[in-house]
Parts: sequence; structure tokens; C-alpha cells
Amino acid sequence: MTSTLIETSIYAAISESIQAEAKRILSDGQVSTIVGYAAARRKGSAQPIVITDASDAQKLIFTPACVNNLAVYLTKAKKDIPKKGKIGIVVKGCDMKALTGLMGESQLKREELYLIGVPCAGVLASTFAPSQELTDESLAPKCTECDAHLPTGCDFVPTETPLTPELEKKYAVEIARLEALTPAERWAYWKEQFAKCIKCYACRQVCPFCFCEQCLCDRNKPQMVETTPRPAGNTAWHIVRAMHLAGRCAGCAECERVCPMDIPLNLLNRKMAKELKELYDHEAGFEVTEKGPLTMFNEKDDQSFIK
Amino acid sequence: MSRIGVFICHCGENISRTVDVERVARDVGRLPGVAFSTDYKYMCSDPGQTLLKKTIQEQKLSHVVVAACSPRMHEKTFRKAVEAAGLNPFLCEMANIREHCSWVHENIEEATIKATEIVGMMVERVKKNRVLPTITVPVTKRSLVIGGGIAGIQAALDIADAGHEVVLVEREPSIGGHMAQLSETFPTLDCSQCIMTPKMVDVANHPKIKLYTYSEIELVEGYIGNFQVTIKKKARSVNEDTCTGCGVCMTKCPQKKIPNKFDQNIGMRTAIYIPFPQAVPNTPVIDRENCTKFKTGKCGVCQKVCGPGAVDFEQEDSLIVEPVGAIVVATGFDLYTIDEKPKGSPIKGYGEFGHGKIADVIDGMTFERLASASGPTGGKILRPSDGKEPKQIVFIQCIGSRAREKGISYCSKVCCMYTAKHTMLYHHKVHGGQAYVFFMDARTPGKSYDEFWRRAIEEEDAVYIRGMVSRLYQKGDKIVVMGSDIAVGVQVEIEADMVVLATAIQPQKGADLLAQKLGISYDKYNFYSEAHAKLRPVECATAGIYLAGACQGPKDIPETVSQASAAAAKVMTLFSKDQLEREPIVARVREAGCVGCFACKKVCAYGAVEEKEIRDRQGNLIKVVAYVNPGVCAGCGTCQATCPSKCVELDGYTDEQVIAMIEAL
Amino acid sequence: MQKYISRQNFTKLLDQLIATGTRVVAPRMNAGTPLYEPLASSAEMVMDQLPRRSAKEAYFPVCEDIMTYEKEGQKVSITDIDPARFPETVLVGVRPCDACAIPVLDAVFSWDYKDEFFLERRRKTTIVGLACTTSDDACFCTAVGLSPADTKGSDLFLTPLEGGGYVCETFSDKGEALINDHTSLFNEPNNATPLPLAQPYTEKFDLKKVKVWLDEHFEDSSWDEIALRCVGCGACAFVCPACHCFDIVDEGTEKAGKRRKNWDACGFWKFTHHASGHNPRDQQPKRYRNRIMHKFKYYDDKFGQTLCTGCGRCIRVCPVGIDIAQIVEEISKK
Amino acid sequence: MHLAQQQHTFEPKIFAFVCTWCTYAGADLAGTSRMQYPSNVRVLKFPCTGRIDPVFILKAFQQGADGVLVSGCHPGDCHYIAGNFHARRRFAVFRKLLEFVGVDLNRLQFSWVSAAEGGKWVEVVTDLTEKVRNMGPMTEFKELAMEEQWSGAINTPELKEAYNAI
Repeated sequence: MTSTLIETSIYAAISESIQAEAKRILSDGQVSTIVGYAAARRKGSAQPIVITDASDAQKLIFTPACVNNLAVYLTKAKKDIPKKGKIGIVVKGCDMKALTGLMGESQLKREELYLIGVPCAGVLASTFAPSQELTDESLAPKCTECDAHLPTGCDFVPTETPLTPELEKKYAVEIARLEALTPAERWAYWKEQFAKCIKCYACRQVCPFCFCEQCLCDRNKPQMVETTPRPAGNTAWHIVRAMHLAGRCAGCAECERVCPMDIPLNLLNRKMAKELKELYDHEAGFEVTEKGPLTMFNEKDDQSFIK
Repeated sequence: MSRIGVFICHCGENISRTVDVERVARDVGRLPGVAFSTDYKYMCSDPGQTLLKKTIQEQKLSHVVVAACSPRMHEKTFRKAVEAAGLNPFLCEMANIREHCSWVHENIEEATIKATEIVGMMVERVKKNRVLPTITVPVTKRSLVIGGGIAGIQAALDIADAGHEVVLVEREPSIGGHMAQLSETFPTLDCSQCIMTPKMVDVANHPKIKLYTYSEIELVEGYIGNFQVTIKKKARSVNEDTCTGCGVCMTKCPQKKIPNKFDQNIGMRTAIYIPFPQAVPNTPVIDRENCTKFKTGKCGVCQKVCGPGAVDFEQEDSLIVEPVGAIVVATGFDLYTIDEKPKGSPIKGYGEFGHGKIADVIDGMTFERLASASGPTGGKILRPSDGKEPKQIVFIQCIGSRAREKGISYCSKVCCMYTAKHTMLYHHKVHGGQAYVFFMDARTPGKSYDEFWRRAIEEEDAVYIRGMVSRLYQKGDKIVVMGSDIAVGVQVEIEADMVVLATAIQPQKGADLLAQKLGISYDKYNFYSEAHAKLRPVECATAGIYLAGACQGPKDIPETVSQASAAAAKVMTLFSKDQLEREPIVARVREAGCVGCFACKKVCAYGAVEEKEIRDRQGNLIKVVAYVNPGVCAGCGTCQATCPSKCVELDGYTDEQVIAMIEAL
Repeated sequence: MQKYISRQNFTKLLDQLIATGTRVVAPRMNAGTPLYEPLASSAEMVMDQLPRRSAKEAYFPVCEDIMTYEKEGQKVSITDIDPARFPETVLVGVRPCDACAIPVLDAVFSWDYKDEFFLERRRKTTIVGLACTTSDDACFCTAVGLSPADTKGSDLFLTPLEGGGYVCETFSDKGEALINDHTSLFNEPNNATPLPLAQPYTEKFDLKKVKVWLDEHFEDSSWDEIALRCVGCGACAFVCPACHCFDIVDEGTEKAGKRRKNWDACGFWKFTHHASGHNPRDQQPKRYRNRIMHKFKYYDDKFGQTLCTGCGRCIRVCPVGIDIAQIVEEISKK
Repeated sequence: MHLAQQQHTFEPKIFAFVCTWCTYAGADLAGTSRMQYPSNVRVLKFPCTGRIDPVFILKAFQQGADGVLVSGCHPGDCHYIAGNFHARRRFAVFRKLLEFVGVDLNRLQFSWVSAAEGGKWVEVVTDLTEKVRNMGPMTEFKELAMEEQWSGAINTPELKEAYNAI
């Protein structure tokens, strides 16, 4: 089977637009800081960068290696970012959903942000080297299910329109496969995956919604979740994590991307999102809402599972 | 290490018959932290409690577990005993080995093992119990009463008579409400105004009542004992302090043809007016929408003729903040709108009965005004269309009420009685007239009520037809009423001169908006919800707010007055102490860890969670965190289960306690 | 001693070891991820991929029990775990960047306190190193003074040859014993050409200069630039062959439980969080500074060694693309 | 009578998380009415189902529960206005998560039992106990608790034996 190339030629023009806009808003003082992507040492790689000087604007890029959801820098790492005036941030459609959620949870204020949206055809999967060209195979799995190639509600979006071929939705397919298994088979699947976990908490640290000052799982009085990275504690951790993100996670898949042990964490999040859609017709990240699906109720909610 | 004392009760033989209590005492005595364990015949008896107190002191116990009946039975008893022995009462827990064990199992071995585990679980729990001091909240001994109808008046007078200040707020220019509009009242047929107006005057003259008419509630902040209420006093255009109520302005006002809402729009009033002659306060108000001065800038006659110079066209709405400790909500009812579908309401109108199109189809309240001696016709029953006396009159009950398909499934409760009253008033006033009543059921429970209804039929010649009207139409100057008499099974057609519709009772317009300001709950019809339908019928779930009258559901006058006095009694109970004491089972926020996502606030049904700013010594804002007001928190713990980082914790049911119990098993 | 072993015999060797109850740990695939793990058979071994985690867990486990406790009444009974019970292990296919870290770790675990949990596992482990023939642009062993064929830390070192098979060189009694116990599987070295070695990062860092800069720049604004993007996870430390911080935790219930030794990472906020609530490393740049300081200054100060072997794992797994090679290179140029 | 009861080889451990106002009172009523039910259930009292954290259910399974019951007031009956409505959503979602990771949902029961429903309490507890008894022990979490990372495990057969003897 040959892989299909994903058209990313517009990324160069997008990078130029971002640079020009960044330069403009930094020079005229509209923003004090911009969080974006810059090229890194390894071939084709990119990394987050925080700039405060208009002369650094030309460092900003957008490439298929610009995988990070930079929204995380506006939450717990926020304290370290110089916080005077507005902060500019480069966001893909999927990242934008996280910002929307954070606004609903009183973590961010829209008026304190300047959103530079990027039209995006997709980014690279974590399992491929940054120098890899973008194809339907090397594409991050989340991008196969993307419904936000063009971010909405931004202050600035380059005019380029990405070409986005219809692809097999990788998570939907995998969730369907797992759902078709028996509980024992699913248990065996997750047991093998969770056993690999070493509790490096990269999934937590990179998640825009894990903004708690002290994670429940870091507490020892009482110890709600065993902290030792052995199968029992790992399983508990991943169940608790998925539950805490239910109804909030909008699918940036950062947890899964950064997992050094390749645990398909976003599968859990997507499954929860699927259930919330079916149960309460809720989809995270589309609009700033006062309450999430698990902080509200409807008297007529399904209770067929209750005796 | 803790020194826990465990006391296993035999409960006579209720427990010891199936649970080997001595073995339980022996086995739990081996648990880590247990310093003393024993069994005793009756722990709740005086000697039992004495044993408990003595042992606490002798053994220097730090915590106590009493294994006996359900804590719902004796938790208070034992906590009191523990407190008497010098321990904090919340360091005592009960293990339920009777209702949950000895009474539901027969196998001694199984029951004994289960009892041991239940006690073991409570031992682990009690180790994590903390000293909880009783929470006290200061009480501002002033009350707000919202609504100046009979409910509000009664509540205000009762509270004020008890010596507490009352702030009474009425939306209309005068207090009196719907009762002031009525002609006579059932079942005694005494004149409504005769019994109502003295109470209105009492309100006006009461030194403890501060009356705000033509005013509305703008904002309610705070909690039980400590509310801050912002009242919007709408511009009256007449200075209340200088106006003498002489009424010259009204006689001189050139605008005289404005339908008077008080008279159901069949009587007329001036642009500067009081709604009815006995209005309290007797201070006119300018209806700016209809006043020539406000519309064109010309006129100003009232100002010119006013001796004391009380007319003030420049007056503006003003906001007043009143601190109060309790709130009585008595906003009353409104009548079902028959001719139109209210906007955004699930209720469908009754267009088919021609109300609003056929002039002589009126509602019950309009009939009251026609029958009232102070009404637009001076108490004569005359048709609105031509002023003729109706010789045949048809009353139709249950308009809107009990009609699920129309959106209201409840019974409005008072219509059967007032329709019977109407037939009597009609019979008294229109000699030779005939009244017909279409009804589904006659619901007349209440003192002297059924007798009253029987009297209408048996002595006052009303013809009651069991059945519903299908159609109404104008034919010449008659209204043809077509219906069925299901008792006899025939179609009935009556050529009536006038038709009176007994329309359903609904909450006041905007009742939902007020509820949102108050933070109280309401049902799908916007009637306010009581905390418990049977046992707490006058309290709202939100502490410190009480209900009186038809705002909670349809009620007649005696019921309304009873509830108003009950609400007043609740307020007086609250005001009987300087400090409000409450069980310290409330949620607390660990501010250091709180990130201010306010999930807790979103799920709190009581509005107990507030936003609190944390600032450094220089006054710079560090973060905004949640704060649980212990005066308002009801202690359900939904916030804690929702908090992702468990930075809000319910005292008495902490995660530590729960996890200790799970791990004990 | 230098010997030759064919690929066939090499698999035989592993299967024989497994059959005789020796634990053979080598790179294998676990649910799609290459990891050093005990083999059930030689067929499981994958030699062409660098395992995601380093080989250190063979003697410094992710987590291990060091004691158990049980309570009854007012009595508490404690049982220590006896290191004598650790299994004999042959660790196969260890890359030079992993193997070179072992003597570095020996220093810290046998310094003032002798960590028997580490040392006993070390004693019972025979390290079979393997020269690297492939690399990627994250690899930088050469930059820190090592090489794809560095034999430090190995008891036996394998150099892959054209057409399969390995040259085996011994560097310790344990290595010689492995050959002597299976002499029939080894032959004398032949003239086969070794496979070309990997050629990672070419430019060698001036680590002396790096250390001098670090000595003088504990407080420096460049730490913010370097580490502002760090999100504070432990991925870098956990995949590192040389990071060796651990945490002792008691886990269990009122009735029974265990005292455990778990990996820890200086990137975590909790790492230096005091019981008082104070945290001397209260910001991420301070935590990341410690990582660099520890690797290129503190460890050198104390043991004269560098705590980095240039395996590049932290560069590959860092969620935010922090590149230690680039950072050290830039420092060396300051 | 109890002598005639069937002897079972496996007695499941059942945890019941209940609210104090409805289900706990319902269980009290079963007691005052002297109804009989299996003794396997251990009741943990909460003010409201709204207080019950999904982590407690997880913890119960980890602590060896073979079945878990969560029970509270019927919709509309909540003493705290809406705690049970919030709980209903929370658990509707949580059970889907557990199902997805492979927990057999037959072991996790939710019910509304009012203070007047002593009979329903008996029925719910009896049904769950019998169902779980037939399913056998919940081994998943227990096995997990015994497993170690290979590197930390002492897993040669003789050592395992020695370890178990500790």
C-alpha cells in the first residue's frame, strides 16, 4: 500500500503571515508576548518558543512538526510567562478548542489573548521522525478526525485554505474494534498498555486541562491513587485521568503524543467524548459554556442503567 | 496513636440474639488504635451512657465507636454523652449492627463476622475524624417581605408585632394585592375591602414596618442571617414625604380615559392616580406612559395645582440597599391569560372561548370588580358591552386548570368556591336572573365550604351542569353557549347575556426572574418550591428564605394567611437567637490548592460557593479561589466529588474518612 | 579474551541461559514499544531498535519493594526484602550509551551509603554490550566523549560483523565466565569485516568549558530561555540511563503495606516540595537548571564523571522538544 | 431455617455506597421490618450520592470488592435538591469508562431506593449478591495488585514462594 502525500505547501505562506502579524502586534504593543513555534536543531523539528521582541518574530514558523498544543503555556506554566498586557498565541483548530474549554473553566479570559489561528492540514504523528514528510500514514491520528482545520474565533487567521482529504477516522475505528471485544479481552488490552506506564506524568503535564495546582494523584492524605508505577497504580491513574477529562477534553491528543511508552491515551478520551455526545449531545471545545456536561444535569437524563 | 473506645450494645436481645457481641468486642479490641472495648445490655439507657462517659474519662479515650442501632436513631444521644464527657461530639461514630445486621440476618456466624467488619470500618473512620466546632452565623434581625398582598401584609404584621423590623416591598403603587380587588369573600360573604383595608392601614402605621411601594427587588446578596437586598424604587414623580394625599391633582388631570388595571381595565383613571380610593400609601403616582407632560412636554397641570409642591417630574429611579436576616417571598398569583398564548410559555390559550373578542365574555376577577361596591359600576352587575343587566349568566369552571393539553395539569383550587360565590352575588344583585355553571367536579373541602356550595344550588337557584363547554359564539346580543351535560347525557345550548370564565391561577409574571435573584428553585409553572412538600412547606431549600401564599401554589385566603403567619413564625424562630448555630458538616476550600475552575460553584444547588480573591501583602491579585459560605452550605458534598483536585472537602465526610473505611474492609 | 559467535549460536546461547533459569534481559517489543525486558525465548529479541527506556532498570528498577509491614493490635511487624533473593541476570544487547552509564552509577550507589539493592543486582548481572551501527540526529554519544563502540561498563562486548555474527570481547571475569560456561558456542575470531559503526553527532563538546560556565552561572537569565518551555514531566529522567533519583514511599492500608523505592525526577514540582509547603525550586527553569547542573557539574564535582552518555533519549521523548545536546553545545560556546 | 440455606463456596464481598436520607433509611426500614437478605453487603454512608466520587468505586474494586452498589434517592427526592442528578451523570459516564477498560458492568449496580423501600433494598442487595456470586470472584484488580514491574519483581519460583511467605 502506498501512502498519500498530505498537501502542506501552504505552510510556508502561513509561516510568513504569522511572522508579519507577530511583528505587527508586538511592535504596536498590542501584545507583550507571543507563544508560537520555532525551528529546532533536529532536522525538520519544531519546538515551542516564547518571544517578547518584534525582532524575534521571524523565528516563528508553522510546519508539520508544530505538533504541540501551546494552550498549556497559558495555564499552569502561565506564571512563568511575563504577564503584562495581552498574550498572543499561535493556535491550530484543535488547540483552539482547548482554549475555549479553558475560558469556560475560568482559567483564561478571551480579552487577555490575541489568537493567531493557523489553517492546518495536519501535523506529524509522534511515532515518526520530525524530518518525515506528511502522508496519510505519518499524519497524527487525531488529524484523521479533525473537524477544525480552520480555527474559528481568532483575531487573525492567514487566508490560506488547507486541502484536507477524507481519511479513515483512526480513533473511531480503534474504539469500534475495542468495543466489539469482550470485557476480558479489553481488560487484557489495557492491562498490557498500562503496564508500560512509568508515571512520568508527561500526559498530565502537557494536558491543557490538567491545570490543578496539586494533582489528586500527588496527594497522600489520603492516597486516592497509588503513585508507584506498577500495574495497579498505573491503571488507577489512567482511569482517574480519563474520568477527570470527560466532557472537557477536546481531543488535542497531546497526552498520547508525548507518552514515551506509546500508550494510546487519547483512545480513552475519545471514547468518553463519544459517550458524552451520545448521552448528553455534548461536544467539547466549540463554544465557551458556563457549565460542562458533568457540572450540570437535566431532569430527564438517561437512567436506564439505574435500578 | 489514637485511644479508641468501642462499646457494643446488646439492645436487650435485639442484637445479641444473632450477633455474638462478646466476640465482636474481643475481636475489635485487637484492632490497631483500639484502647478499650466492651459490650453492654443497653447503651442508650442512663447506666449505658454513664458507662460511656466514665470510660472516656478513666481510659482517656480519644475517639468513641458505639455499635448499636442506626445512627438515625441514637447518633445525637451518644454524641451528646460524649460531649458531656469532654470530647468533641464529632469524635463519636455509630456502627449500625442492628438495622443493618442483627435484624436482617439469622445465621449467627455470618452476622457476627459482618458486625465485626462494620465496627472495624467505623473504627478506621473515627480515627480520621476531626474536632469540628459548631458553626455560628450572626443574624441581622430584620426581615424582608416581598409582595404586599394579603400574604405579605400578614407576614409583615406578625413579624413586626414580634418587635422585629420589616422591609415590605410591593411592585404596584399600593399594597393590597388581589384581595383588595375582590368584592365579597367565601364562605362568609363578608366584604373583602372591609377586612383588608384595616390591615393595610396597620401596615402603613406600624413603626416597625418600612414600606416600599412601586418598588422591585434588584439584587439579593448574602445568605441566611446576612442578606443585602438592593431595592429599586421606581420614580413615582410625586414626593411621598410632602404629598398630603388631598387628590386635587387627580381631579384636575386632563387625561381621564386610561383603563384602570385595578378594575380589570373596565373602569377608567387619570394619568396621575392612585389605583383605588383606599390605596396605601395614599400617594398618587404619575403613569409616565400616558401623561401628556411626559409625552409632549406640555401640561404640568398637576404640578401647578399641588399645594405642597409634591409633584416632581424630574424624579428618578433610586436604588436602596437594605440589610436583612430573613426573606419572606409572597409574590402571589396572576390569572391565566385566556386570549393569548403567553410568550415563551408552554401554556396554550383558550382563544375558542372568545375572551377579548366577545365583550361580554369576562373572567372571574372582572366579575369581582363588577360586583364590588367600590367598582366601576358601583356594585351593579352590568354587561361591559352595553351596560345592560344580564338576565342569563353562564359560569364556566376549570378554564386552564386541570387541562394537561393546555399546559397546566394542576387544579387552581379556589375556582369552585368563587364561582359558587359569584352565582350567589349574581342572585342577590340581579333579581329574576338565572345563573348556570358548567363544571367538571366541585372541589369544596374546607371548613363550611361544601355547605356554601350546596347553598348556591339549593338556596340560591344556581343550575350546575356537569360537563364542559365546547363552543361559544355571539348571536345578536346573546352569547350562545354549547356544552354537554354528562350527568344526563344531553347536549345543552344556553343563550346567555354574559359568560364568566373561572380562569386558572398562575404565578406572577417574572416569578422565575425573582427566583433567580433569590437563588431559590421553582417548578415548571414557575411556582416556588418548598424545601419539603410535607415537612418543610414554608421554607425554601435556600436557608433563610420562606414562602407565603399563592406564589408557591394556588391557595385561598385563609390558607394564605395561615402560611404567612407560619412563615413569620419561622422568621421569628430564626430571630430568637443572636447567633445561628448549625451542624458543622459543611464544605471547606483548601485555598492553597484551589485553581478557581469553579466546578464546585457550578454544581452547588444552594449558591453556597462564592469567588474569593487572594492578594499578596501589596494588594496584588494572586488568584481567585472558591469560598464556601458555611452559613449557606447544606453539606451534600457534591462539590467535593466534582472538584478535580479535591481542594474542597466536606467536614465529617472527608476523603480520608471514606478511604479509611474502604481500606478497612 | 576475544571470540567469535555466529548469530545462530548467539540465539542458542540465550535459549540455553533461559532454559537453565538465568534471567535473560534484552530489547523486545512490548505492546509496540521496544523495551529491555526478560525474554521467554531468543526469538523475542529485537536488535535493530534502541529501547525506549535505558537498561538501568535491570539494576535500578522502576519500582521495587524494600520492606513490608503488617499491623495487628498494637503490634507492627516489619519484614525487610532480602537482596540475596535477586535473580541472576544476563543483560544482552546493551548499547554503549547504556552500558557506559553503569560505572557512572556505581559511583553514587556505593559512595557513603552502600545501596545493597543496587549493588546486589549489579553483582548478579552480566552486561553484554553491543556496538551501534545505526543512529539518528538525537544521538550524541560522541559529543560527550564516548563512541558507538565504547566498551565501558560491559562485561562482554559484541561487535556485529558483515554477514551476521559478532566479535565478542571480554572485560571482566563475569564476561569470561559467560564464554567459558558455553565454550562450544564460541569460535576463534575470524577475518570478517565489522559492520560500519554509527556516526552520530560529530562535534565534541568541551565539557571542561561547560563545567566552568556552570560553576559561575547558577543564577543566569539564560536559564529562563532554556527552560521556559519545560512543562515539568519526568520523561527525560525516566528514559535516561544515568538519572538515578528515587523516592521512598509507603503505600498500603492501616493493616498492611509496603515501603517502596520508586524512580523520581527533578523536573517534578513535587521533587523539592517541602512538608512546610515551601519549594526552593519553585519555578520550572530552576528545576531544569538542576538537571543540567547535576549532569555536567555536581556529579563531576563529586565523582569526576559526567552524568550524560549522549543516548539522546530525552531529546526524542521531550514533549516540548527540549534538546540537551543543543543546550550543552551552546553553553560550551559561551 | 438458616440451616437449610445453601452452602456456598464463594462469598462475594459487596460494597454499598448509599446516601443517608433515602437508601440508608430504606436499609434501616428493611431492618425494622425484619426482612432477610445475604450478609455480604457492607454499607458506607454518605450525605448524598452527589458526594460519591468515582474514585471510591475504583478503590473498592482495588480493595477486593467483587461487586459495588451505589444507591440514593429517586430523582426529585434528593434531600439536597439535585445531588442525585449530578451523581446520575457522573456514574453514567464512569460506568462507560470502566466498561471500556474491561470491567464487567454486572459487578457495578446503581439503584434508587427511597426511605420507604425496605423491600427494594433487600431485592437490590440480594440480586447483586446472587449475580456476583454466580460470576465468581473479581480477579482483575486483585491480580493487578499482585503484579510488579519485571525489574522490581522477585519472580523466580522459589523466591516467589519465599516472598509469599512474608
